[in-house]
Amino acid sequence: MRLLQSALFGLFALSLCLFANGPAVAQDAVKIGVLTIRSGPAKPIGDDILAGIETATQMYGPVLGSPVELVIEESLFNPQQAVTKATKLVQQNQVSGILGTSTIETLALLSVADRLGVPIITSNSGSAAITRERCNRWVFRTNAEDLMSALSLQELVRLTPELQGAKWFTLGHDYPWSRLVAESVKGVENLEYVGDTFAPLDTTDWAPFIAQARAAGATAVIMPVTLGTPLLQFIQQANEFGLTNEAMLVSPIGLPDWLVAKLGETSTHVVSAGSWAAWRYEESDSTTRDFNEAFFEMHGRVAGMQALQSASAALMLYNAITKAGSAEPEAVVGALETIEVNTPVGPLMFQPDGRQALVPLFLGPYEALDTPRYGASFGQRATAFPASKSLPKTAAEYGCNLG
Amino acid sequence: MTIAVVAGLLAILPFVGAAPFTITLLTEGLIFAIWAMSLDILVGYTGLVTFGHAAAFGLGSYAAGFFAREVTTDFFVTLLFAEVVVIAVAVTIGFVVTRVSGIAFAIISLCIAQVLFQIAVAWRDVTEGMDGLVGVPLPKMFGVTINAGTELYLLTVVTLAAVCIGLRRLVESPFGRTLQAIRTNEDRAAAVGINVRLNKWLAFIISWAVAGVGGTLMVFLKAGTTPMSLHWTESGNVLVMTIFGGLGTLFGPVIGAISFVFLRDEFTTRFEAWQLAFGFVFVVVVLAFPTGLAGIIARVWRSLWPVRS
Amino acid sequence: MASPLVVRELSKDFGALRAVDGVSLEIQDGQVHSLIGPNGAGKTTVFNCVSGFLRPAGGQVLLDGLDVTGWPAHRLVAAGLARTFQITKVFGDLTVFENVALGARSRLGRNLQMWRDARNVADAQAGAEEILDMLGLAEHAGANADHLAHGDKRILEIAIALALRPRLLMLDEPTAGMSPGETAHIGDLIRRIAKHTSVLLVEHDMEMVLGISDEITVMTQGRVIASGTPDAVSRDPHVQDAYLGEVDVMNL
Amino acid sequence: MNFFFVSVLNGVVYGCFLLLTSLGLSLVFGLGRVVNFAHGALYALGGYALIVGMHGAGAGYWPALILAPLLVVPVAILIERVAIFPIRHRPEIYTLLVTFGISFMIVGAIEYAFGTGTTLLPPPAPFVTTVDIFGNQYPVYRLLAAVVSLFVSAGVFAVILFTPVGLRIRAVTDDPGMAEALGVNTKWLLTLVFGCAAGLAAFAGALGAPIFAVHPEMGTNILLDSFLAVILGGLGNLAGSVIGAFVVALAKSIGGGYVTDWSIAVLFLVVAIALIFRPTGVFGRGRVA
Repeated sequence: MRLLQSALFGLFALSLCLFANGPAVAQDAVKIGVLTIRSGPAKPIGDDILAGIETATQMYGPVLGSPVELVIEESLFNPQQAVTKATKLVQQNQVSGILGTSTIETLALLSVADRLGVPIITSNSGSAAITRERCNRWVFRTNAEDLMSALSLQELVRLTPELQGAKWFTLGHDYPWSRLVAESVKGVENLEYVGDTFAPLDTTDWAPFIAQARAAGATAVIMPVTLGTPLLQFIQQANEFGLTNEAMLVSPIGLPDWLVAKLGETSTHVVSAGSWAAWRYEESDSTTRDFNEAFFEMHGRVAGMQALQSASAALMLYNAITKAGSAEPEAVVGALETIEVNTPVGPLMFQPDGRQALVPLFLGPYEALDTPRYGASFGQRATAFPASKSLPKTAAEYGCNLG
Repeated sequence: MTIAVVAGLLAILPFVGAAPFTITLLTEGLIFAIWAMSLDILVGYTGLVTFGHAAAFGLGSYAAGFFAREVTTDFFVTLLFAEVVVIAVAVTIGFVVTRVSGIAFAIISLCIAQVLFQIAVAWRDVTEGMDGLVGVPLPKMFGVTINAGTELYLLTVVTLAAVCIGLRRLVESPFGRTLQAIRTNEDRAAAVGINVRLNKWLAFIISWAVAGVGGTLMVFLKAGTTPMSLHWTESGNVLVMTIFGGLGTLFGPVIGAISFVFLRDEFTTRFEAWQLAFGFVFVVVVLAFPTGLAGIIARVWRSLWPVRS
Repeated sequence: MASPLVVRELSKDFGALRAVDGVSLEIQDGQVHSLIGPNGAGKTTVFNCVSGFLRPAGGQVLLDGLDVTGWPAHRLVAAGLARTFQITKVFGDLTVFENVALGARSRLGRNLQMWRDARNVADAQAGAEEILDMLGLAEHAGANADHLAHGDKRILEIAIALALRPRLLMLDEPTAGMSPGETAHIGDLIRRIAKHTSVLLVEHDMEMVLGISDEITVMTQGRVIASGTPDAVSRDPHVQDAYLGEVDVMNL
Repeated sequence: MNFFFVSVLNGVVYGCFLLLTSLGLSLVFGLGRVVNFAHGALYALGGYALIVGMHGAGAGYWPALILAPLLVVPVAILIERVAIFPIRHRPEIYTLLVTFGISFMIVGAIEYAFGTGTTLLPPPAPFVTTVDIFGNQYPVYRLLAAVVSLFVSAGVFAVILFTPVGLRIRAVTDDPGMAEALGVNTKWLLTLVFGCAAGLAAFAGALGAPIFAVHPEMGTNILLDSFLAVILGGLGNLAGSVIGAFVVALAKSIGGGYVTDWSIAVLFLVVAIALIFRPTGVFGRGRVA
């Protein structure tokens, strides 16, 4: 038994050595925290977020004459862990800002933002509350929120003849977000709504829910399903059951490009409203093209929606630090309120007296490309939907009072 | 006495140069310690292995968080409210689940925790669904706000010490021995006149009530909670902490919880495949050290001072 | 004064099998009453029905004149019935002393107390010491029950039951796995116990049963076939046919 | 009425599939009192073994499907020998704890070796289509997978009922002490059965890959469903597990069709209530405590 114990201990020590890779710390660097998903089924999203920030960091170069050091932390896609890790970034690593969080992490951080006292810029959070009734002076957002996406849905219907006169059905996960999407679809004028269903969060077999959409005679199925494995499973099974032949699949937000690549041909059954970014925007904006090329050079794949968005958030932060002339948090927040920056998703600035970036949205179907580009064979044909249309009111009118 | 000394030592840590983040992690560890001790009452002393103990902790968090946000942030009133809710639920659930033991108990408790999880997802008016209960303010004591950091840490240390003293008395009382008798053999316990079901029920309620205290502190530390706190994987985590520390020792789970928090923090920062390392450590402990860290410490202690054993 | 135990027409089924079929017996005050029979005769089932570990399908159990049919085990203990198990079931993690003290506290109704130290329940401590002295286990009082020798564990079983100060003590094969010397010791012990407490004994060792019993009930296939003094029972032709003959065969 | 029919059909198909994992879980418990929490992870390993076979070795789907369990069985045997055999004298709840840790290790190892991404596999060529059943389009591959599962499960039953090994398994399940006294080598029998049960799980993982996709945590759901099925049927009771599997699958499918977001909660509640009244399982004789 003693032998077994020492052997197991030895193995354990060995495994520690194998996996350990402590980060080298540069003393005079500007430190930026990246708090995102590093394990589990949603990791590809975290990978894109991280890759986008890395690319933007390299493209921007030194900030205030110092190199930028990214301190990467795992959020475990768990709100409570995210709070601990954000605290670690601030207290132990003394970062000047935090990037990379998604909705549930951002919501959790909102509660402790005043305790943390550094700017947090999220580029992957849908929940409207983050920059509306729950807005906080430390928390900024560069991607469009859910209600903005909902407005873009009307535009998508207007642009897509097949969607006019369709019978709409909402098939989603049991999230508040999904119910909001359902409500906003119902709110579109002259639209026939035939029903909805909300599946438990750990659904892997979508057959019962697909059967419901079918029984309702749906010809347009809007799918507020978690991006990642669940959405892949759902689309695959919808295709398996032949639902894709009867109905158009409408995504209320854009699909990440790694997901499109996995779907391959099946992705052409999907049309998306409210994409936060689209790499094919490069056809009308050279900033996007420059970024795409740099991204491809660094990571060898196409820059997905999360990568473009997180890069934009990083660029906003670096420009604000430069403008403030210091990484002191109060000064950076002040600078963020006023800057305007050309980013891979277009020119960005934050809503006056608010924390939501005035950001365009992208609409359109996924299609096969004539010639593969950046390793991608499928991509969204993107039409830009301007920020002015999606966020027509002021921050105060949306319930955000920073006081 | 030992408890007072240890608590005193813990309490001076922030004033002798411990890093702020060490204090943050330690706060989390000590809150988990309360939770793990409450599980030890159930698993270590009564022999009821549960895969649903997150329900008690998460329910405490939700009740306290909701009350603090909507009614008052006074720590004592909030704690009282949370305890009333947790105990009421524990009385009801406990009455039913303590009819069984062994694997049936483990699975039923898991099922019930999953039902609570679903309620947290679906009862959106109170829980805000999957987005979670956010924006819970800091607690007040006698009208003074307890700030995050050192103050919240000290509150946790004091609470932990109180829970330790209470549970220590409990396990050394006739009732505590009764529970141990039930753990060893339910039939034999019944044959010495112990009402097995009643005692299991009481143990269940006490365990939940203590876990509710931990949940209350946690919702203040994290300023909110989400349905994930009720998920069965969290129940697995607390089981890991308790067994890792050493079942049936009370001080073992405290060590287990603190090491769990620090190890998890290190592992998740350092390794992308942290689950591999984590699972490995757990398997090694269960296989080679059934008495947990507490057992290892006791063994080392005895080998250093052989006379004292 | 009513008999410590009266069993009337007790029956119990396991699925289609009728394990106990209309068994009646009565124990007199201060007697050792043995229940014997070949394997599968239903002795242990009777034992479990009487002590509250099985719910009888029919019949009646009276303890001191009180109808306790179907009561759970812990209530029967409070009513004055204590039992041991065929397979040793002591509380192995607790000390020998604590095993007995549990019983003593249970008799005093102190087992639900949560706020005082178990060692401060003085009556129980004294009671436990007395019983350990009486049964010769005092020298092992501080040891974990798991560390006792098999014979001592069997005696500890009896000690725990005695700590409950029962009106009726039910012993399920107390000499299982013991040497002849130890068996004799247990026999003496039972006689001593019978001075204050009636004993119902299930036992295989015929020599001991015939030596110490005041009355014997013989069962085969779920039924009582004979009942009476050891002399009367051992002369009963039914018993010789059905049971003693078999023992002889087995002894070959 | 058509909708109800499809819901039932979905349930039956999933129930057949669930048999593969439930039977193994039940067998291992019945034989060695091992509560195998790593069963889901072994299922996931089967999915990855299929990918290794197809993408690594360039095999077609069907050969890779046969290969997958063969790759996983040695891993399972190793696990049994190293981690489960040494704790057989301890209370059965320890097997649950150890396998819980092992399941973490397997999922971590998969993430380390293959990454966390999801792999979609189309069904093999002639089956990537739907068939008309009373006016409902239904995927052919699902029906095929259900039939294959049924055949394999019937095979398992045949082995248990009609072969010498099966006789020994039944003997040990009924009374381990007696079987050992009669000379059955229970140690290696458990190793063998543990390996085969893992093989069944791996086969299920590979067979289900074209439906449910392959990713490191794919086993979590199937583990819970199988557990519920086995518990409902009575741990260790094979026939009960069959009924349990179909009850769970139908409850999920019909519940998903009618009470949607509450379906899982209802399922858990039903299992909890059933267990409270019949702690040894609802269907027939089983053992829990």
